[in-house]
Amino acid sequence: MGDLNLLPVVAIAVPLLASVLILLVGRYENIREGVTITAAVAMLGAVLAMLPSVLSGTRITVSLLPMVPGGDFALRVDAFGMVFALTAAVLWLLNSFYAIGYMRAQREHAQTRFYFCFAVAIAAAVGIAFSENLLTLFIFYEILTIITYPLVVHIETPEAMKAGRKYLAYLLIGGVFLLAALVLTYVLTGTTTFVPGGFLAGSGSAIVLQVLFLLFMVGFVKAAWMPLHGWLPAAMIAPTPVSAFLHAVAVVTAGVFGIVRIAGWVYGMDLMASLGLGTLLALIASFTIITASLFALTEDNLKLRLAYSTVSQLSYILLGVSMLSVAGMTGAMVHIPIHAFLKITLFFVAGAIIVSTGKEYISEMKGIGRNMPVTALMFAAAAIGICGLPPLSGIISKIYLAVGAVEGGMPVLLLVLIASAVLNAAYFFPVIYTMMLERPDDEASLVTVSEPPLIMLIPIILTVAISILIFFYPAMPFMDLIDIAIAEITGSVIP
Amino acid sequence: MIGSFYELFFARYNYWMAIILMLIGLYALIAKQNLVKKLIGLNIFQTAIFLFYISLGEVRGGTAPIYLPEGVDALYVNPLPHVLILTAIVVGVSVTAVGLSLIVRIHEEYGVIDEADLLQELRRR
Amino acid sequence: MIDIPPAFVYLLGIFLIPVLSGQVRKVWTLLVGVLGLFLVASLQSVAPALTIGLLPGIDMVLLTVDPMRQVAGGIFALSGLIVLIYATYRDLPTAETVGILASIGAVLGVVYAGDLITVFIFWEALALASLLIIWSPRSAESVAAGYRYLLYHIFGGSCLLAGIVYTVTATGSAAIGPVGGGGLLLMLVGIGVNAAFFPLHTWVPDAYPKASIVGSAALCIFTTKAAVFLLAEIGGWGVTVAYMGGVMALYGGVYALMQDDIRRLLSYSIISQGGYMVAAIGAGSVAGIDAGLAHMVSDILFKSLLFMAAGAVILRTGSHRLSGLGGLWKAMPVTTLCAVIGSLSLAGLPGLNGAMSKGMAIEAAGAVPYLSPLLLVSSVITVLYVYRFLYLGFFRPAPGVREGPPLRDPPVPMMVAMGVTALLCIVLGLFPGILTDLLPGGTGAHPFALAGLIESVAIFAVAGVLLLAVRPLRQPWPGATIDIDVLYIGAGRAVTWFSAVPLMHIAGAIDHGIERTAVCLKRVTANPTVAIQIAGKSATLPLMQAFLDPSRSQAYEEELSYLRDHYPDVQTDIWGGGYGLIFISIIAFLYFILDVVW
Amino acid sequence: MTLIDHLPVFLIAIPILASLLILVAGWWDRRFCYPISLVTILSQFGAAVIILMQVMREGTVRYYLGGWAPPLGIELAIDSFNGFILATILLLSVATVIYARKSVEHEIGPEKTIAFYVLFQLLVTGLVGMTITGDIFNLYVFLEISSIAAYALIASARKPRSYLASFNYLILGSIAGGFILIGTGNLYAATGALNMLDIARLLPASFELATVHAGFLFLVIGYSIKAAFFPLHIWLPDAYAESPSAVTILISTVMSKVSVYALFRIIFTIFTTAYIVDVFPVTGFILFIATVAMIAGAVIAIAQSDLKRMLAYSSISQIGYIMFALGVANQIALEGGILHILGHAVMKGCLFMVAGLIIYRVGTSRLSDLGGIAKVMPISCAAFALAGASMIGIPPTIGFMSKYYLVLGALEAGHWVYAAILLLGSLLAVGYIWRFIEIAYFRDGHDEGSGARTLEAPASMLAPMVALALLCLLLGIFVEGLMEIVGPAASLLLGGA
Repeated sequence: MGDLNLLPVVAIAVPLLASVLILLVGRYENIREGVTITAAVAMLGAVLAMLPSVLSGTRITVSLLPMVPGGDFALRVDAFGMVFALTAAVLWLLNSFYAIGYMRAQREHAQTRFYFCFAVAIAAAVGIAFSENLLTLFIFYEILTIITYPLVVHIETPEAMKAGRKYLAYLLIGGVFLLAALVLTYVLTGTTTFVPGGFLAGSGSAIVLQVLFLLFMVGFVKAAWMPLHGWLPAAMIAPTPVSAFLHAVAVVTAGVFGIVRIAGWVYGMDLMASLGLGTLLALIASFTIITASLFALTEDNLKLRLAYSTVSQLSYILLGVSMLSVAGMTGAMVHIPIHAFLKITLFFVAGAIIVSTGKEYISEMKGIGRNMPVTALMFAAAAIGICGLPPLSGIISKIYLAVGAVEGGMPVLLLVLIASAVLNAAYFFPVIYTMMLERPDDEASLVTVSEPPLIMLIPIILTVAISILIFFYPAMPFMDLIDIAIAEITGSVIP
Repeated sequence: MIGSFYELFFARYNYWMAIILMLIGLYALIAKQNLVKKLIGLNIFQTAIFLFYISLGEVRGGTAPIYLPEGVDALYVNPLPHVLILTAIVVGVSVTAVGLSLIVRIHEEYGVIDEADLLQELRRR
Repeated sequence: MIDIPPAFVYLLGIFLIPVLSGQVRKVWTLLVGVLGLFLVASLQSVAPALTIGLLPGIDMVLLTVDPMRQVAGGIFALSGLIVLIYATYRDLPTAETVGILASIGAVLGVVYAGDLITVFIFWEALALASLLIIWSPRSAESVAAGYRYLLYHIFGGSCLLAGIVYTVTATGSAAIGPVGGGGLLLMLVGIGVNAAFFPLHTWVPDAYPKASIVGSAALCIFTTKAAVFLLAEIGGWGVTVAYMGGVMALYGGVYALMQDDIRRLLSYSIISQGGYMVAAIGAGSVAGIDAGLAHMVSDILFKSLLFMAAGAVILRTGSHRLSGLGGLWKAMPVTTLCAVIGSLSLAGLPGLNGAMSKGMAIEAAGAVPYLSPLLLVSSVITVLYVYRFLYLGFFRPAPGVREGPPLRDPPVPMMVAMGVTALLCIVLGLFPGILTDLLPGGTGAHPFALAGLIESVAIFAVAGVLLLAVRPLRQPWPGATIDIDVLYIGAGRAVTWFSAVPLMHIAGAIDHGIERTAVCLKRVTANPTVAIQIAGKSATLPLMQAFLDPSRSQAYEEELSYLRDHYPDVQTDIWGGGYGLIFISIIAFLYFILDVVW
Repeated sequence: MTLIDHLPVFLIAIPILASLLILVAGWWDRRFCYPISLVTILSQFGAAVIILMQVMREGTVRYYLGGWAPPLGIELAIDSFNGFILATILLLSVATVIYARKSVEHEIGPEKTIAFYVLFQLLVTGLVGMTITGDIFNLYVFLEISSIAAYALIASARKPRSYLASFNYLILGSIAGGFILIGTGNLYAATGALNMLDIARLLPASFELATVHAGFLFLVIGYSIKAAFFPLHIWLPDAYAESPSAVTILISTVMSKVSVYALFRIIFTIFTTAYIVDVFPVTGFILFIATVAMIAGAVIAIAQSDLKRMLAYSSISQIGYIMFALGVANQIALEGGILHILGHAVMKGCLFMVAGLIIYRVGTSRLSDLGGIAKVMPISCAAFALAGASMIGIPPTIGFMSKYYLVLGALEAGHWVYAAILLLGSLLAVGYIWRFIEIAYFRDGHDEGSGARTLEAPASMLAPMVALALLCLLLGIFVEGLMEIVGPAASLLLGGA
């Protein structure tokens, strides 16, 4: 078991180490990117190595060093954390290949800085996944905020700087609220260690706990729930690999991950229900889902439309939590990897289109599907998946969420799901048929266009393949992990 | 009534003198435009404090704390404040010296030692 | 016999389509069709045969076989094969071929699904497959129609899911059976979209005419019929559904009567005929279910036949408007013959399958008060529009001369497909036993019973009288295109407008406001003391101008403008040494005041 | 008595002698100055560490000058609190003196180095004396020694503005000195004692006297001026911005901290918590002012156009954090405050060193002229980013830890509002730190044009800067070990063991 205890540290240390190496070998492109890939593989290995023992229900806990009252700096690998970590690890590997292709094709400047920040961001994301207590989570959360800033402002134009300020403002203010919530939790209970099923019950008056929850919600502004979503569209000015991986997967997932953690491991579903927090969350989530979809409906910039779609999809997870039912929780948790794989594909494609054609606006993309059929097809597939249509994974979380809505006694949420499903289709399918069916305004503009380089194309195909795989075998490993996590927080026997 | 009034003001007139001087000094420090006058104000201020100390140590009818031959029993004033004030005076003198040298420098640089003119100078540059 | 779901044959068959092309592809598709049909035919009635745990907690039954499913499965596979034959007249776009195969697979999946979740998944798959078919002409209107089609079905699918979920949580099992409680309505809406319930029907006339000729022939088979089958399978709906059937029959008929576009006419006819099935099934009796199924079978046959014929006409003439057609019977005899058979079967001429099943339906609907009259009326209307279809399309003298190559019958594959279907219509019409013996309820059909014959005669008579009396019925008119979908489209436009204009404005305004405040704050804090001074000075400037003598107010203004220009770098004093003391005493004073107040 | 027992006096005596030595040796050859003062301060630092360990082991170390016991004699008393402060300020002094060598030659001019080192030694002497003396009047004397040295040092930049700054500081400093003197006198009048412990012992008898209240106010206001506690900070921005970098580093990190130390000492050791809480309830007021200071300092800092001035204002806000602890006055908050004394010294030292480097290389510290500076001074800007993160309070830096303790303490004391304000106020730090980061990293300017590939400063200036930057991180990560000193110190202030 000893070496096992080392693994979580390894999983976090590897990218950090890589980041340092990247700085050192920065000027030799190939070595630098070799380092990135190696690190990605190594981290994936470390995570996978922990998978069996986690699947067997054991939790790996490592206490690194004592820090302040309110929690040591400690890691714990449990099933739910594993879901996030696994998603991140797999996607980092794919995204590294994609990023190399993208950055080289675009001849971006300051690539060393880019890869450095990227590696650290990954470390932070995995750290969030493996946090044993609120303090540790907070530390990684803040690091993630800071380190992603240079990526957002990568192109260094005035607009980028403006967007970067917005990004920073939102996330740091959120961080402060999270800190407040953290300290308040400690003052109330004397601990911040995550306990399956929650530990806040009876530690304070209802109103205090409700306020505390609001603090948490604002703290996890990374979940981009409306009206605190403004930073996400702003962040879309970043290079596409960043938008794809960080702002469709790592950063935003960190936010929803935190909220799920809070719901399941700090409050516990019963307490949430008794405080009426489920209803609150449901309101926020429903509002976000619908409004964000409406924003996406008329957005012409593809990346922005995807961003708004992300905002609305993330709230699916909040919605699942808000149902406070087993199925709802399951749906929420399983939606994390599912959405990650699908949405990253969409961003990949957006990036591929930028690389091949330099077009960012949907209205300019007429007929590019003829010159880049695979890419367009993959986009269609992923979009269909997000709309919750077979044969892609999206439908699974959709079903679970629906079940959860009825189980949780909130049938009205079904209407939200229905409306959102229609809206999803309404803003995705025009993109599809613009790409695949419509005729370009001037054929000449497309003659030079062709599929993106393989190093970008293959990750795209792989993510779609994985999504289809999840549809056919949702059990391995995500569903099993989630069953364990659910069993933990509901206190039932671990399957 | 009268008694307490007397107690308050005249019985402790030394303190009041010190305080009044102090205020004069402070006023000069804050309100005077001329740098040299500011320094003078500073000196007044410090002197007031010295007085305050000395009168602390004062004992009615006491003599200077000088060693007297055997048999003569005398009432000494408390010597400690004097000692302290000697130190304080040294400090005050050195501060004044530094301040004056600074004024000289300023005058060399700007040609003026009046606050308003200095402001003009600064704006000109 | 191996128990693999027939759906898989088609779905797996798809994978070779992109790599194959030309004749090979055609052969392959036909092979798949035949294999599928063979597999369906060879399925034994065992239940449930194949179960997989796709979603933990929910066992998905991919294959359950019982008589009812066999009937549906058989007819779908058969008509699928026919369409595939029909399709071989030319090289179809990959997408369309995939779409057709996927549709057959999906619909068979729905049929043989043993639980609601499976039904749902294949249901959504069917919608996507149909979308492919609709989109394959790539024309602007087909794209738009497909988009609308998809929105309808996503809505329907989600409603179905919601309803299913209710059932699952209520009964604890996902088995297919009568729905209870809150789920009923949702489920009804969900199925209703596909079954073209009024007022959710508008996608049929919207999308089908916009597909390619093969496409519409394929489309007309699956979606609505799958919904009808699910209705029959679930059962226990109650009279509301039955009356809905009546409404559909009438509404569809009336609209069909008003059409000019032939495929649009047929689309409405689908709704109308669907009405008969829904009515029968809604009646709830065993006979009703049987009648519903029987009419489903016949409708699939003659409706696909009619669509194929229409397709042939469009292929040859290039026109799809009754007003532009005519005199085809000389030029395209085979096509005309098939069209006549199909039409008469649709009209319910005894001796053709339509009459048989329609009779059963009306009979079953008799159980529900006031329902059969509705159906009878719509039968009359059916005869009317069938007449228009035949007369205006085929038998009247051609309006004006048409140039271009002389008209002739369509390519052989088309004729084969139509011929087979026509034959089936006749056979089933003459020997209804072939079908009725397969029906789960074993309800017999006796189209040649006296009552039935009288009924038919009466219907035709009334129709004939009307035709003679009302002249316009015999003349082409510009088709009525206004249906209630204008409401939906308007609603859609409204939503888009809302999100495009007000929403964006609000968001923008908020953003801008925040920015402004931030900028202002930054500007003020750049040098608070001076900012305050400037504010004070500009506030008191008028006074100064009023009361000071010009020179000094002049100086005052200059001071102010100087401050303004050099803000925030301007410096107003060097020392301010004392101000701190004064300031702290003020704060102290304030604090103690507050302390007293609290 | 072994040598170890004489370490305290060694701490004060050595630098004075060293300053004389430097004067003499400097006449002989100017190059002697630097090594002498380096050796002196290193030895002082070593001594301080030894004493600190001794204190941790055996408790308070007392040393009677000339063997005269109080009340007659003067006592040097080193407990865990001022032992900690002592180590801190000497650590920073070491860093500064290493850093100073080049920057002094550059900014003050070689011919003045002797004077600089002499004054530098005197300044350190005064500060160390302030820290370790157990006698309240000595506190005043050492304070004046350090102040006079500081006046001269600030003026030594020999820029016109620096004279004004110095004079300004002199005026206010003297007022402060006067106040302190009066306050001391009042206490003497009330108790007849000058030794801190004696006063603390005798004072409760006369808690109610107006003399004591007046003395308290005079002392607090006096030391607040020296500590640049808002709104008595007026001297600070000019003094920091106009003085030579080395001097800025020293006075910003060490001098203000020592004044804060004196304030803590006065309030908690002499006037015990009993006084400030029950007799003369002032904590609430201090808390209020401290909060205002945090906000105002940061807000003004955001708008500055000059790097050093910006950092100066940020110091005002940071002093606010330390005073916040004084206002909350419970164990955890005080731990946070004491931690922040160290933390702020380290990070602000690092930041000013970066500013100094930039002046050393680019010749200006106007933000508008520093676009893209990171491309040519990567190490310095990285250091700035790290220390800046600590200033903002990004975990796991020392800045975060101290802030965390402060918030925790405030909440435990039930000051919800103040805790909230502190948290939100901490965001303002982002406002000014990030301005520089943005300009340095994401603006164009210095990448082309300036011919030199890198403008990175000599190692003797980089080393201390980088060391401090890393300290910001390491101290934060291994804060637990630090707490073993800070914890007792805080409890000692609160009258515990």
